[in-house]
Amino acid sequence: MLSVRDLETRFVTRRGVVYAANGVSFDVGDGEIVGIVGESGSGKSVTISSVLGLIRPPGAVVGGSAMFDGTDLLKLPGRALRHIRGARIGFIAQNPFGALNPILNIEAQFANVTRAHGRADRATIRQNALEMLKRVGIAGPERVLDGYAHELSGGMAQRVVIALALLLNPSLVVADEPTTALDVTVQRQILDLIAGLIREGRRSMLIVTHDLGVVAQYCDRVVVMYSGRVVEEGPVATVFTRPLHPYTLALLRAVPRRGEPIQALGGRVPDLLSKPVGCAFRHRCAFAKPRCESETPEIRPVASTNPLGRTVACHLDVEREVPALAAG
Amino acid sequence: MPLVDLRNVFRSFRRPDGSSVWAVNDVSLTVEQGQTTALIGESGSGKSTLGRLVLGLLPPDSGTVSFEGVNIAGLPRPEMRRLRARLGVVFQEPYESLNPRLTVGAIVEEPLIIHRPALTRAERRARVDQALREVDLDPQVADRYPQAMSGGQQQRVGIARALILEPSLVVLDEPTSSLDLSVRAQILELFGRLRAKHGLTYLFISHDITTVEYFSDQVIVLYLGRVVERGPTPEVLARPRHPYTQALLSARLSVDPTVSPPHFPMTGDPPSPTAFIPGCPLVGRCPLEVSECSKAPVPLHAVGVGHEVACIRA
Amino acid sequence: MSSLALSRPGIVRRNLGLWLGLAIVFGLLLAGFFLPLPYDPIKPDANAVLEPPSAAHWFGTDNLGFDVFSRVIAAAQRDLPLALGGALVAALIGVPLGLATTLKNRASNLIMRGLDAFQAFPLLVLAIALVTLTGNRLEMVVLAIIVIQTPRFVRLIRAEGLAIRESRFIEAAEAMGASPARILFVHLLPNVSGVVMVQLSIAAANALTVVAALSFLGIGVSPPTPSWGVMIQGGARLMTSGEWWVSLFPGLAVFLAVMSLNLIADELDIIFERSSR
Amino acid sequence: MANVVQANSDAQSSPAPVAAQQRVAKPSRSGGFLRLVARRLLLIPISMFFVITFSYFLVEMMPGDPALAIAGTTASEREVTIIRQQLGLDRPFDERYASFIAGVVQGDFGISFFDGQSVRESIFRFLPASLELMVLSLSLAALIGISIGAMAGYFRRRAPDSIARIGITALQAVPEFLIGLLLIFTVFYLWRLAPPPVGRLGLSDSYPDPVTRFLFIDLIIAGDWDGLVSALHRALLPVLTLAIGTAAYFAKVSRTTIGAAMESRQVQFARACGLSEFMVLRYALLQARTPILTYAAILIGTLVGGASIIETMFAWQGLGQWGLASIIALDVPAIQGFIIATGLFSMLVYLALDLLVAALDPRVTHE
Repeated sequence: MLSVRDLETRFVTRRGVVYAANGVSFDVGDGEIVGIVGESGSGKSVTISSVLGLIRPPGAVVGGSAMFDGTDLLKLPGRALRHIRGARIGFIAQNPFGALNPILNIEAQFANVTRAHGRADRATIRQNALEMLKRVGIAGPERVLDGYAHELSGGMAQRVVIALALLLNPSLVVADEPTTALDVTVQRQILDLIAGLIREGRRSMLIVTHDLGVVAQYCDRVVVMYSGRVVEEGPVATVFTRPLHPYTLALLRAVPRRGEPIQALGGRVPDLLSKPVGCAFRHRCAFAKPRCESETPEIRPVASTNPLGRTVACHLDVEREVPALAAG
Repeated sequence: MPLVDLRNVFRSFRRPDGSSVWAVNDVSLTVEQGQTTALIGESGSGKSTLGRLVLGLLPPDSGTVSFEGVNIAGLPRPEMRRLRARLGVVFQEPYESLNPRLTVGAIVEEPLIIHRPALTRAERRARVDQALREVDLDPQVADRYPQAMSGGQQQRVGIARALILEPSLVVLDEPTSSLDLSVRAQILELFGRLRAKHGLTYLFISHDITTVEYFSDQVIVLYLGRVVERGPTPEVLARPRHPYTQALLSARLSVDPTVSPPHFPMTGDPPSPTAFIPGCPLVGRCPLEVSECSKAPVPLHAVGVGHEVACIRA
Repeated sequence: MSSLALSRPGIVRRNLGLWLGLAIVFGLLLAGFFLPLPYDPIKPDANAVLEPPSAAHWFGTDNLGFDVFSRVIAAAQRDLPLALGGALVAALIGVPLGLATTLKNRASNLIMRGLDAFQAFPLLVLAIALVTLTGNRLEMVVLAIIVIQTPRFVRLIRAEGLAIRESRFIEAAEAMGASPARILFVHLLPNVSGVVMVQLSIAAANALTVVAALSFLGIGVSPPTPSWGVMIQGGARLMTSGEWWVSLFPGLAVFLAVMSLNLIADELDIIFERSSR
Repeated sequence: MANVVQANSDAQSSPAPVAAQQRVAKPSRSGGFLRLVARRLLLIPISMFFVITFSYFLVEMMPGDPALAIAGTTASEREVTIIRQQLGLDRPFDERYASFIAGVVQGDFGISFFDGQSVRESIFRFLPASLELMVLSLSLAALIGISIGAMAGYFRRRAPDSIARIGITALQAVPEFLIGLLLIFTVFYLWRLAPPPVGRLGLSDSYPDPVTRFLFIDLIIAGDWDGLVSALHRALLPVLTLAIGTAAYFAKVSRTTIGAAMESRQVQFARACGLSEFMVLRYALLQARTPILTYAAILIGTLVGGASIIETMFAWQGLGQWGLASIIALDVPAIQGFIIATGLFSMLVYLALDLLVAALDPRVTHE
């Protein structure tokens, strides 16, 4: 469905060049939900913005490819890419109140999205919008359609955003932290809704999140990012039970559990103002070797788990040198 | 005597359009010396307002707020200012709570300048160095400005400032929610270590049940400005009696993919805080709702040792 | 980074615009006071009337035989201090007043209502009326600038101050028991210093155009004292007959000075923005 | 104005407080709007009181004997006495002030010392010309300025933006009267594309009957097409002068606001939905609309009366020219009338702006 290879994105700022994505590669298969997980500054949001062609100056995608249904999104001219965005790739934004236009009523926003991808008369647009709003669980769709974003609660507004993303029946949905801005009890409802709609429509989804729980419970595969690189990738069921990269391990161990001493990961994320040489995680890694200083680890398949398609970017013999999750 | 004792506290805010928001609605609670009491709730639950009431940064509309046995609600300003030496606070946004025009040293030193005027400059400097070391910062950072530091380091500066006078109560207002997971663990670990070392009393405000479970002795669950359930943390989280507490617990997603997500019982969003709710605030979202629920507020009643819940079905 | 960190190496290269602007403004000011002039700026030469620019008269001469170059330089002596001084006094009045209005009380409401009404006037015309009615004196030009600029400082500082008052570090200071004076001087004032400096250069630029406009109308100046506005006025009618240099060169001087002050403001804005993020 | 600025800074604040507002049930839209209208209307008398008092004290501030200063050195004793009486200097202060306010409230601004005309009459006579100049130059300025600003904002941090930024800064540094002189030199003297800067009609043209007192409209009513062409030709330079100067301000504010809007999440989401770049720019313009309108209102408020130097330079015969002449002649009743009239006018413009913003923005139904 989507195959990203060696993606490189940079930003030119007053402080220097920020190397935000440095050779990011991953795949999203048919009917698969893939989570990109990482802390702030890991390049996860930059990665999806790059794939969708949303990077604007002073940022630029300087290398790599993103094949979607046989076309490279990164090489597509603006007009052609625009017809894919919104129609064949839906986008769910993080904060619905940031995303929805506060001045246009909801119906006008449905109309604009529909008309951006073809002709349609008002009645059809309204009909489709009403149907979509019902499918995302909005009880009074007429009232919502005639109203404005600020009249909605957070959960309702996010449902509207989801309806807009799915309006034209996209085969791939990209979601950027879709529940971070919502209340805890609303988050679960929205996640259940999104996952249900994806599964039932046999769509694929790429979801960016910093919440390991979201990945564990809703994703099939996970891409773990650190410092603008993918450090580990594979099925959630195995990656989260037997992490092979020291960073993935440390992240999972940093989740507080009652009755157990917390195992904090020391140090901080490096800034991306210089092109990283060597493994970016080495300063915080308990198992770093001299080789990690100078050589950037390539992402490679892990031999014994190969049928499961697990890859990791680490110089260690990860299966033997990286301890299991439960062991201290 | 509890360190903090709130009795029937009300606090509302007037919105510019004339409507009122009942941020805190008839709340009574205590914080015991040496314990960590957690206030948990979603946005609009009144948990941050409660924190400010306890700190004396906001006066209550009615009710009493006692700290060390003194009602601080009506305290004259100079006395209140003196009392503040025994109250520390750490805010959610580490960067915003540090003055960008002061060095780290000046920030941590400020409580000493205000409350320990007898100290010499060198003595203050020594205390600042020690406070920075306690939070695992190199004393050399005293010359730096907060904006040159990472979020985790900034939060450490905030903690050093809150603890330098060795306060009897520290209010932690979502101190880790704007931090990354790996940094969050470091800060939680630091709070735990400082608590053990100095026997601190924390009032811990959070919306994250995982952190609360890990970190607190007592938990108070708030919904729309009211206490819906409270008790010892292990007891409340193991046997939640209020549907809202149950919803909060099942909204928590395990990082273990082999544990399937629990059934989530609730629907809808929290209602508008300006709406007048005669009965249980959960009406409309609750799976156990019966017609009596919407008639009158449900008082807290005991369901176990120290475990109280405000639900007629519990 | 401290307030400006001016001593750091590379600061000149990084903030080229700032240094260029400062150099031009102070260059003009110093030239006005100390540059030896080729001709006496207040003594006309009846034998050299309306001469176009040449090696003898770089900027030409006007219809009375004054050397335009000498007068353009000499005018800096009067116009620049007026504008800079006026802006500075406006800041000295406006900043405390603005900070005072961040206290939510009756007096601050009254101040703001008064300023609202004030805002309703065409302020330039008001300045003209003020100077004319009070007897056309030079001090009154400064007063007019203060009248125009002070409300802008009050508004700006009020807006900034209110925003900062809402910020967490003020709440943190209150929570640790800081006195109101301490909050004002340690926490509030240093955080508005950036916008004050930016506004100061904007106000100076603005004041300079006001000074020019007033003297263009012959208000507040007594001939033959050189002033850019008077000189532009002197050449205004000559524009229709093609003697462009009489107005153009003093006009360029105003342009250069105002542009430099705006440049300083722009650069300061960027510097302060960056140092507080 | 405080309301306007406040409202617009609220609209641009971070998403968090906005999100907090969303949960609140919205009061009925028309109700909120009517309340806003009522409140703003109530403010006008209060602000006008300040304006009137100010205009009074401005004259009161005159040093020495105002009557002597106004009459000039050549005046006879009798003339000075008349002026003194007219100013009411022979009466106690509170009585003077009270009768001044009473007069103004009844619309009586007195008689000009200079031409003996009713000040109110003069205001109504000269205002239309100023309004015509303002409408023409402001429309042109908005067109040029917003186009440049939108282009710069759209290409933020790229070459067109840098060029626009330098151009705007440079243009803002040129005093308006200098722009006028440079235009006179180039367009009139060098290229002979404009008539000389003297008046609104040529010597051979005749003025139409003052039906509306708006020259262009009266010329159309009179069917004097040659006169209209001549008048438009003569309007070219003053309109261009004001438009160029004002366009820089429009460009500056639209560049900043549209530039910021282009980087907003809203625009990012619009792009992610596949909306065309034209549509995306429209979304950004919608977001930037309020600050631009606010700026336009401020400019309208200052241009009527504030364009006095340009009006004088081109002998436009507008309110500004009349006001400036009155000031220089120390014509006290005229100055007071002028200040009150321009003050009232700006207040009405700001009121109209507040209501327009409220009507256009579904969020500003209550403060």
